[in-house]
Amino acid sequence: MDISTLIAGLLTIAILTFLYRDNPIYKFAEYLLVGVSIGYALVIAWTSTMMDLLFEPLAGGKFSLIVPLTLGLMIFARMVPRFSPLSRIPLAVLIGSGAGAAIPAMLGPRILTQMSDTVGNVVGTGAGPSFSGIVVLIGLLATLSYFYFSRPHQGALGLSAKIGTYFLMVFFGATFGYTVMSRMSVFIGRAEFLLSDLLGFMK
Amino acid sequence: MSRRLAQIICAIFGVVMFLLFFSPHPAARTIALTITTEYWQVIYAFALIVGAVSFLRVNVKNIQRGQDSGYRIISLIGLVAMPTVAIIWGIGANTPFMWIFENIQVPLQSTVFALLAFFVASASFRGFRARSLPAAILLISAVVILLSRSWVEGQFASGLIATADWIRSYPSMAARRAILIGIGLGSLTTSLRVIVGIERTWLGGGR
Amino acid sequence: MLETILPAADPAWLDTGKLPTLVAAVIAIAVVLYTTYHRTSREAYRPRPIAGLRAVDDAIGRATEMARPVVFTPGWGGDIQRPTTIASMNILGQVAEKTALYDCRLIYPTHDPVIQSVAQEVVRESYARAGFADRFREEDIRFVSSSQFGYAAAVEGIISRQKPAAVLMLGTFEAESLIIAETGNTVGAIQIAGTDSTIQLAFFIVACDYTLIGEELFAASGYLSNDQAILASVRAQDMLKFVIAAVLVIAIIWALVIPDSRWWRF
Amino acid sequence: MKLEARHWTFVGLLIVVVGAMLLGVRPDVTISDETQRMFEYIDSLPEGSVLIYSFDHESSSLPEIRPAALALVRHSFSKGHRIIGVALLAEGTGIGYRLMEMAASESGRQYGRDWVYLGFKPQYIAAILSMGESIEKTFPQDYFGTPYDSLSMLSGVVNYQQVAGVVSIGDGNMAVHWIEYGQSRFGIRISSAMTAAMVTTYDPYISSGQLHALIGGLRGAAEYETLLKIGGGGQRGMLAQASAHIYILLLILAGNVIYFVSRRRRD
Repeated sequence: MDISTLIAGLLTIAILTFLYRDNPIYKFAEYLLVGVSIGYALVIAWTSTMMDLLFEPLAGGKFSLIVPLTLGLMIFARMVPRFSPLSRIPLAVLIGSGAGAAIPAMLGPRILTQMSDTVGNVVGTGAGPSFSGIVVLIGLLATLSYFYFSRPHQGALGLSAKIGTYFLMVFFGATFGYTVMSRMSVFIGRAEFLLSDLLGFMK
Repeated sequence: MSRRLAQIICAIFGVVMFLLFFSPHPAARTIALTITTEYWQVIYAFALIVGAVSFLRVNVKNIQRGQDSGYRIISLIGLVAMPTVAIIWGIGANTPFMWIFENIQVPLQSTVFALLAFFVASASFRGFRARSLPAAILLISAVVILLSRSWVEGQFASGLIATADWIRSYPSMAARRAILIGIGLGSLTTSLRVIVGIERTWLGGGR
Repeated sequence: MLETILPAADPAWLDTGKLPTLVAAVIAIAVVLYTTYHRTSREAYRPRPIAGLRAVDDAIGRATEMARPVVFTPGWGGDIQRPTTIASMNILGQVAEKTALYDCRLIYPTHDPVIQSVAQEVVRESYARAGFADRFREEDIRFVSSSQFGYAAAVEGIISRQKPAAVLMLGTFEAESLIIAETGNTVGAIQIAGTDSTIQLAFFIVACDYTLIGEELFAASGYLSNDQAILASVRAQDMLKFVIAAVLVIAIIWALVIPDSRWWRF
Repeated sequence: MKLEARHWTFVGLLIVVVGAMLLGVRPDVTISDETQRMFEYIDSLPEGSVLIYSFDHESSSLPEIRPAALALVRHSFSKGHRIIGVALLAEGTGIGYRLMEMAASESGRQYGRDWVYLGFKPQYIAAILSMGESIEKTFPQDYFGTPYDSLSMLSGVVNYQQVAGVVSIGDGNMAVHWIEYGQSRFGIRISSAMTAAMVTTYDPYISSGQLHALIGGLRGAAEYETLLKIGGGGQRGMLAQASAHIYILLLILAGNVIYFVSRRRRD
């Protein structure tokens, strides 16, 4: 076994000790991970964004990049209290463009496509409404009524919202079931590393 | 003053990005791509430096006060080591940078992720109790799906898998769809409030 | 790199394929602006109560009594461009005002330095509004790590060492959701979650005391602040839901009667 | 040392998983249609076809998708495909290289002639689009700094037109970007190996044919290994995976029994 595997193995065990409770070994691993991961992110941001995207093309004569450069430098203003209001400008660019992009993105794939698909589910191949499609329609309308805020959930709305919660619970249960599979696989992968690479069992 | 200016810039970028969505024209697409790739990425890269500096400051201050000094020094060593080895030896294959990444960062991260398997176990034991009808429905749905993905063979298995697939494709999907529509509406109104300037929490100015 | 990808583009100014989205956007924007600026009745709009929200006040009160902090996390999945993050920021402002008032410590770990900048401003301002600017601790609004599990490990550490009485998880979450929620549970914190991440909702429902599902998170900021402008958008959302349901039913009947119809395929 | 109920659930899981792995039993797995389809797709590509393997994942999901990725790359090498490795998420870069290097040395494939590794490119959407115009312009050099035109395998490979397909090894939405930009703009065939949690998200793309084939998680890897008639991490993990599911089911059952018994006592 080489030194790399030994270190990786010890660090793996250090994190697992958290399962008993918080302790100095875990704390060591946690602080190490935090430091290394910020360092890694800095290096990647430097090489892939600062150099590849900004400084090299800028040096190559793409002067339009002065705009993002200026916005970036304004973010630095946060570090000096006197100038910190300047940092609101790049934040405004991020938040404004994010909001503007979100409106059509939410309406298109989120809402309109979902509506079309629901019609498709019900109509199916054209031979009358399909049973599963009607389940989808009822589920969708009932769950939407659960999200109706303007009136208290009483009477007809109450009933419909209640049916909506049942559909929600079916969804949460199903997602939980599927996701458990993934989570177990990750642990199995780590267990395999410990058992075969580190301890040399199961070749 | 800077708040007013920020508000105006926010509104302009909001309206422009909204309109650009509808245009396939090369000029429109260039602007949209420039904003999302160049502006967003560059601002984030600079912000990361600000974040790292604030992390550094807080830690140095706490080390001076003697709070968790040993641990904080480890963090700082990690933080400084990565850029240092990257500058000296580069970041390609078989460099110390890649070695630290592969043998320190990757095992640590994957193991934190792997903790989830255990937390799934404790949450299943504690949280899945059929206290009420909705809770019972949640439970049954999860059990059907889990069983269908476990080791069952034969006639029973194919029926179970078919049931699980039906649940996933119809009732469960209907609820997910409604959630997505709700989120879509919530995001839509929030974005609109941001653009027209009713929503100013982000400026720190209250409303 | 951008230049190389442009020749394939269509030189028209309007993508006709996106017309339905444009029409829908115009309708939606009109409804929202109408409810916001033209409130017909003098009475304030009073929406139905949401269980998880009353719990927020109780949780802060409990934390104050026990002299333990409140941990608020926006999750690892979001960035400031996401409307969810803005909604979460709004709730943060309300929560911070209360923690300032009760002199209860508020810890806000984030993975994103931009979110950190905004959150610091929001919390600082809330403390000032509550009249306790001196109680604001900038270093409690901290950037911990941009890596997903570096972030998760750090939040786990904060929760198990500071033993908060309440953990608020409001924002966009990915796999770290259950790591945070289970750790919060071991220290006995009241846990209130709210997210737009549909997959993580399942874990929150199982592990937390209260969960705001999707749209409820967006409504929450209006509820907490009782701000009529935000509540107006909640009402607009309800009206739009009604429109969506109506269009859906009409489209289905239409498509069943006239099987060749295609207008509902957006 | 004080153990609480949750600690016992942890110990149980540890025993179940480690025990199952040490048993070394590799049960037969029923092959799902989706894995069969992926296998047939790779198997049907003629010798010498150029494939792009794109490592679009973060390091934390490595344990889950590595077996699937390895099985696919091994299959491709055994069929004599020529492989271009790239990474669109920075964390996948080193991981992808190690994996391909390992599979290549097993099957005696030579770097530069049978496979190349071009490394990481940021701004994935722009990268996907730009490779559609020119791979050389997107990656002027490989991972080691060797110029594109001096790698013999790449002579004649200009853009997606000379490439049979893209296999995205992912844990998130990256395959969606490959579909929305690579497939719909340039018509390149996209398939993917991904984490089990992501599979359902891709159902609509599979049914519309925009995603040609996929394999999901450890289970998908085990099925693929069975089809390939080789051993691997997928098969080794299968008994543990199934036992873990049963264990979770038992925990849910136990929790409910305790709950109902204690409720009855209270009444």
